[in-house]
Amino acid sequence: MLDSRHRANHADHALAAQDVRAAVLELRIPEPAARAGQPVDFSKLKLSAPGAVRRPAVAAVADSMHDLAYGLIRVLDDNGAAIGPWVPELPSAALAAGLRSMLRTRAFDDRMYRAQRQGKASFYVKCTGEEAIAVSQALALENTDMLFPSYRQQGLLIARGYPILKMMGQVYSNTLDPLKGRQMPVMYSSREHGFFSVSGNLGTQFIQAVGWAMASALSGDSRIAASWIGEGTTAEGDFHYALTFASVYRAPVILNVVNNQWAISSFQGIAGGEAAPFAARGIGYGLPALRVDGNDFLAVYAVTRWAAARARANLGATLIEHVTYRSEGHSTSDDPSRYRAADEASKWPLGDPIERLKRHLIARGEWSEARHEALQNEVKQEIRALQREAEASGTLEANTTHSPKTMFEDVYKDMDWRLQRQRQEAGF
Amino acid sequence: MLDSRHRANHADHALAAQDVRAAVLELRIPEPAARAGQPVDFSKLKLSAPGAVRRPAVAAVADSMHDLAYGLIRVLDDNGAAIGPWVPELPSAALAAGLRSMLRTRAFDDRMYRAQRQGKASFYVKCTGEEAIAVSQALALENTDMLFPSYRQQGLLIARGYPILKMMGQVYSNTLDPLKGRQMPVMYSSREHGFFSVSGNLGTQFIQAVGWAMASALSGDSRIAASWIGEGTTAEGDFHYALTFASVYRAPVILNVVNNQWAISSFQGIAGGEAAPFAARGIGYGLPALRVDGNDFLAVYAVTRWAAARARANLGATLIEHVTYRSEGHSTSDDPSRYRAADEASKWPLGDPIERLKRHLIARGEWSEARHEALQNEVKQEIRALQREAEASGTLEANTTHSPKTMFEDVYKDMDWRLQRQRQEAGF
Amino acid sequence: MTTMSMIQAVNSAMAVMLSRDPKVVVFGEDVGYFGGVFRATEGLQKTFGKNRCFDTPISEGGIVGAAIGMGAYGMRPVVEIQFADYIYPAFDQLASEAARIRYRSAGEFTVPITVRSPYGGGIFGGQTHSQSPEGLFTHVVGLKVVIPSTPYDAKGLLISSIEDDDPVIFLEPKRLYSGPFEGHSDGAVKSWSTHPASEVPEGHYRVPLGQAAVVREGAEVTVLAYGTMVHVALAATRDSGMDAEVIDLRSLIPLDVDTIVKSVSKTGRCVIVHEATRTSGFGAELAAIVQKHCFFDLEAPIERVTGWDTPYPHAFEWQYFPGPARVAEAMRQVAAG
Amino acid sequence: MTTMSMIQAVNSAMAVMLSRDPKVVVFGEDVGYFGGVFRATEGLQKTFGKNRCFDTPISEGGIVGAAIGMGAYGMRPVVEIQFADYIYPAFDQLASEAARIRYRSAGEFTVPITVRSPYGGGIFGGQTHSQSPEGLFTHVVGLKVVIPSTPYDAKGLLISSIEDDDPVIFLEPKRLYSGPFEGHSDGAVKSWSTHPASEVPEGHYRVPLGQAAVVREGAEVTVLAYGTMVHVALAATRDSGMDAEVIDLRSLIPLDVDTIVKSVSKTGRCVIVHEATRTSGFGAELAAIVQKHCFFDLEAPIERVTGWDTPYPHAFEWQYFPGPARVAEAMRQVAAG
Ligand SMILES: Cc1ncc(C[n+]2csc(CCOP(=O)(O)OP(=O)(O)O)c2C)c(N)n1
Ligand SMILES: Cc1ncc(C[n+]2csc(CCOP(=O)(O)OP(=O)(O)O)c2C)c(N)n1
Ligand SMILES: [Mg+2]
Ligand SMILES: [Mg+2]
Repeated sequence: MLDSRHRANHADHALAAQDVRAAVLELRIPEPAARAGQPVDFSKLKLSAPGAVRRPAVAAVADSMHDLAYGLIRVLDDNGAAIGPWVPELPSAALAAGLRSMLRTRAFDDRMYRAQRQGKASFYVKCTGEEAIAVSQALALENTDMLFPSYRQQGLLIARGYPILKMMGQVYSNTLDPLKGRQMPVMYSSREHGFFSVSGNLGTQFIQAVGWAMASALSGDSRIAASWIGEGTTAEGDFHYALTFASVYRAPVILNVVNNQWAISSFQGIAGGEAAPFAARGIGYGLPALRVDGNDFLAVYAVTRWAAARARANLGATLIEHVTYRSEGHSTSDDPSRYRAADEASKWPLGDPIERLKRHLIARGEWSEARHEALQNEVKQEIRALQREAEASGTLEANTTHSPKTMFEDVYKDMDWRLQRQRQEAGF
Repeated sequence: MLDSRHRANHADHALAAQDVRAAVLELRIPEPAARAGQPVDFSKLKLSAPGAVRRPAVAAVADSMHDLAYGLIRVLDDNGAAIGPWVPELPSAALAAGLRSMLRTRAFDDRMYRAQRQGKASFYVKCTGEEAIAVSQALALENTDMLFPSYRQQGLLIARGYPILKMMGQVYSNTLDPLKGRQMPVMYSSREHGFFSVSGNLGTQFIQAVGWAMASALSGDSRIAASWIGEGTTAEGDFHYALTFASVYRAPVILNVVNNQWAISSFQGIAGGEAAPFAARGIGYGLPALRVDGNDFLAVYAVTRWAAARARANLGATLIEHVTYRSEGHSTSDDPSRYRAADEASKWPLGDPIERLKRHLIARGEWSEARHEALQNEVKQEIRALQREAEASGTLEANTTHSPKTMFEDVYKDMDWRLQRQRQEAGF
Repeated sequence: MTTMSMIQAVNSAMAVMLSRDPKVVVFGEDVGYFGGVFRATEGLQKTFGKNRCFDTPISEGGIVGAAIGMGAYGMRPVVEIQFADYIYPAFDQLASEAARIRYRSAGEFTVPITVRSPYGGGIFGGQTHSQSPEGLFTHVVGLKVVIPSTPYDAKGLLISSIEDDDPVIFLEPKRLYSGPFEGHSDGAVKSWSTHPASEVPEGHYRVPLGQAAVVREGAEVTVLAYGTMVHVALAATRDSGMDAEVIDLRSLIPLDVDTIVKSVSKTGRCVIVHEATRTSGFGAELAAIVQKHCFFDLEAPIERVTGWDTPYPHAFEWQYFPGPARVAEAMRQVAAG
Repeated sequence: MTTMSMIQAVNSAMAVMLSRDPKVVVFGEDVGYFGGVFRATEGLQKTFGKNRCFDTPISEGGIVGAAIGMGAYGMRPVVEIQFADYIYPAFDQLASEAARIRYRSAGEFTVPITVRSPYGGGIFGGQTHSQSPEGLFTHVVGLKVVIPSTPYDAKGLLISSIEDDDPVIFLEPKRLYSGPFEGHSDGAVKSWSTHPASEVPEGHYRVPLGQAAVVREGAEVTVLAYGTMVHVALAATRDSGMDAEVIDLRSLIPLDVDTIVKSVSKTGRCVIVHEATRTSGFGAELAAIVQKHCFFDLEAPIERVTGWDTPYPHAFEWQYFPGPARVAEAMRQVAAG
């Protein structure tokens, strides 16, 4: 574990005098270690060895654990063994369920991506390489806890058992779409599954989750909230609002920053990830701040349970930075080969979350390559069958949507005269 | 110096098990230690002894000095002696000039406050008890450095030699008002004095200052920027934007948070000052973060020189929290006896900045009570004379303002047809 | 029935709703212990406890964002933005979120929040304590916009707003908090006590959203107004001696188009009055609607009397404020046209 | 002269200004190395260096706030907001600061910034990638609002905006980036190459702000439009066979009121077209102005053809979009009225 606070002041020699000044000022504009065509370089990425980071008591004061924002909580080692203080108690059945959900998520992403490429949907966003975060956290939380996700947490819905058919309906904007064709693909919503309507505006859900958690606490409820944003999105005001309100009111909420290294074409340094890890943002608000290996299913589970226990015990919010990697393009509108080294994904030092959980299960003696392959095939078949079923209800291209009449509904609870007349004008 | 990170995890015993949960959640709503009618209690205020906080080298890495966000940099002890590593090199003449500026600021505030009470101005804001911050920082910076203040930094203008007569003209909105009656009192602006137009909207200037500093660096200039906001204002998005941009681009800017304990009726805990000091916000962005005794003229000077040297050496921004106390009401529209203990100001443990600098100068053998009284009287006479002169050009009541015709100017560089016709319509 | 000023009526509406509905919660800057800089929430924390009425950080975006989350939980937050001029940091949460969540979730999640804020000039607040931003919010589909002009309406409309299942921007004319200001800047300050609409029931009642009030019937010209300008329009009517029909819109969205059209069809002449800057203010929408629906009845161009297209200047408050003289002049012009 | 698409013209304007004026600097989300998600800044970083064109954090409020500070320093920042739908977090910095600083400092400080942003629908972007927020900004005094409809105008207007000493909101119709889209959703995508206004000088030139263009002269009805809707209006004219006078406003603030009034006085009929939601859109202001200035010439009520008062629905893009059929229908109605 590297705690940068304990590093020597290695730059001290440079400027001891009080008033040394540069002849001219210069602006520093951050650059990633590698651009397209350059050799991959992850040497700046701060890692800790699996098992190396300590686990404070759930009720420890936030100011006693600043080091955790700079370390990296990891449980799985390279051989698939679970080691160290953060090893969670998780029965193999639960792990197997998690593995299945991750595989379903990945298979679903693959099919929808292809569908978009075939013109059947307008847009799609994969979460490839980041499946452990959503799936493991869904498992670590109660099903009644409320989730305020970004567009890259489809794994939450899948792990909570939301029908993939409906997700496909949403992607295709067809008659199966519960959102009646109103939203772009991937902007799911399910009140029943405690999954808040995904916004196309980055960051807004972070403070909303805090508000929800405040309401739960005000109501003497026992449910907590969780929210997810990308590392790029931390630069929005909503991030600051969320941390401030969460700190002031000790709101029962888990605030997750998914640091997948990229925000479209901008590397995490453009969001301020070079000067300090995103987890460290929590320190200044007096919040516990954990930095975790986001590709380590067990580590993600363990920190989430820890944070949830804290929240449920009226000890307030936790900020969690999940260190992961966006293996694919930002979305179907993106081509990452324009701005980053082509082999970055394959050289990502924290591996693939599915591979790593598989290896762990095998090491545990509960799984095998053969069973894994069988499961993978089963899941692919399932998703393919669902896709056929979904497409029978239409695709964007085939244009079998709800009646355009519905376009005028739900602007308000009741349609006002404007909308009524406009609907007439529109001829529906 | 108390570094809370090194405190024992005293709450650890409470919840060792992973999943302890409260039967019901509760929301915590912060309360100040004392309200009106209750005994003053500053026991929660974290102080360090004068001279106790270390002084890192100007070029030390930010992550090597997190402790400075939790300590309190102080130079002057109770006897007026200057002690410890932060004692600045400041000739007595400079200190005397500082003392004079503080006295002028206070006298000016007193006269304008009374003028408002007499109906001669619509509004006024005093900075009583906080004079050291603006005046000392003005002294510590170059006159060419650019200032982005809030409404409580009139001391900057006074210390830079801006004519108090003009300030009065602005307060009275009379013909002396350089802002042509357009702005409420105290919203000064002086390009010539490097003092940016004060906004009535809290916080906006913080990121603007960063932008100015970025421009200076982009231009290969040597001038740096500084900005001030109140602790209450740190909850705005602009605070976060400023810290983010300052960190990412290593902008040459000094970001000051004036923690005067109150934001109108809200104590600093409502802004999140209980869970962590405001200085600590800087840690998460990898910025040096200093907490300083804002009523200690020498300490404020020293930290400002330190931060300025850093900025000029292309080492980027510093966040400074000035711990002080708003001795009077928020503004002339406020009555603090409604919400806080009446004697809080007199019991403020860090004393009065003018008294403390006076004591230091006397201890240095450069000053005496008699000379102080004489100076005080001289300053009062000066301000009174200026006030008479200012009022000769009108007061709000007496309504001697610029022509209302000017109301239509400066909306754009050139008046468009709308404004021309509206001016006609208005009959000017 | 009791006599209330507008600020007391606003306070009473919140008190009534806090006691009737445990889901109602009130928060904002300085609204808790202190009771608000205009005293709108005075006594609420003491009566209902800190859990029902509390202070927030100075973070308008945070306040509205948190309220939206609470609304999704099932509460009915009533938040105060200290001055309407400070609502802009919350613009994204209002326009992109509050206004859109019902639609984008196909009704699964709703945002039953009320955002109260004092607006308008007349207190020498300069450009950052005097703005009238209602026009902006009327362009954001999904929001409702309500502006009362009397204590009675303020309470009844605020109760309706709090009970409404959609997000409501509730703008309070600060110049009317303590009396029915008619725009004569040199006149004595009137108090509400002698005004009939200061008779306010202590308990629960509603004034429905979307119903304008014809506050004066007349034949010569229709004057459309809301908030402070209703009183200015009445004063202008008196001062000019004209037989104007004065309509208090009360709610801008939803708009009572029928009452407007009926009146203008009758009078054939229309003056629109608001304090906001002219260009793209709500008066533009009213003019567009009136010219469309009453085209063949109109005998003169519709006139707008508004704040000038400049920021609200501190010292020239009364040269900026669209007072009775300007309104009367427009009425005469329209009647002659 | 060379042939440019609108996105190339926008790019060229920035390149010209970066090379002419060392004070010009370009920044925003993904605009640096990558060249912008719509490729508007492609190659600028490579040509002019990182100090002249760079990436920013995802923080629209921060971007505009920093630009204002740079403007106060003396630079001329040109910032990109990735989609106009994401401009709201910057609303406070735009409305309270950029728009006000010249006024409140009595001209001591100015904000010569240009905020570029793609707006409008037509790419199946749903409600958060399709909005047309221009109406909001036209209500904020102190801001200018410019919207081009051709490559030639885009470059000339953008250069004028960058050179302008006041803050300019420069909205780019994203549907026109690659071709003159006429609103026939099923037609083949046209390219700019055959359009006369794709002939664009490579160097510096200006199209002045505040001058509308009469893009088609006609006698039967005046159609006021801007951005994408100019092409839709022309298509509607062709489709309907009507002799319409089509006016491309080009800049909303300042507005070329003379050209508008002259035309409507001639035709006596007016249709206003925009993609933004109707209520309190800029069309309302146009209607208010036209009815006032052309009252005695108008022979039928002014019609507005606009986006519906709903969010932009993903799947019903073409039912929402005010296409040529709807515009033609309004033209016929107004002509018959
Ligand atoms: C307010 C706002 N600004 C900009 C965008 C455009 N945008 C969509 S995704 C994205 C990148 C987000 O990066 P990050 O937060 O790291 O999340 P990731 O995509 O990596 O999961 C941007 C800039 C937006 N949707 N909303
Ligand atoms: C955006 C915005 N919100 C609210 C206000 C109203 N307001 C003016 S001063 C103030 C308190 C500020 O407190 P603080 O930042 O601590 O500064 P201090 O007055 O103590 O110097 C408030 C809430 C405002 N001016 N701007
Ligand atoms: Mg990312
Ligand atoms: Mg304060």
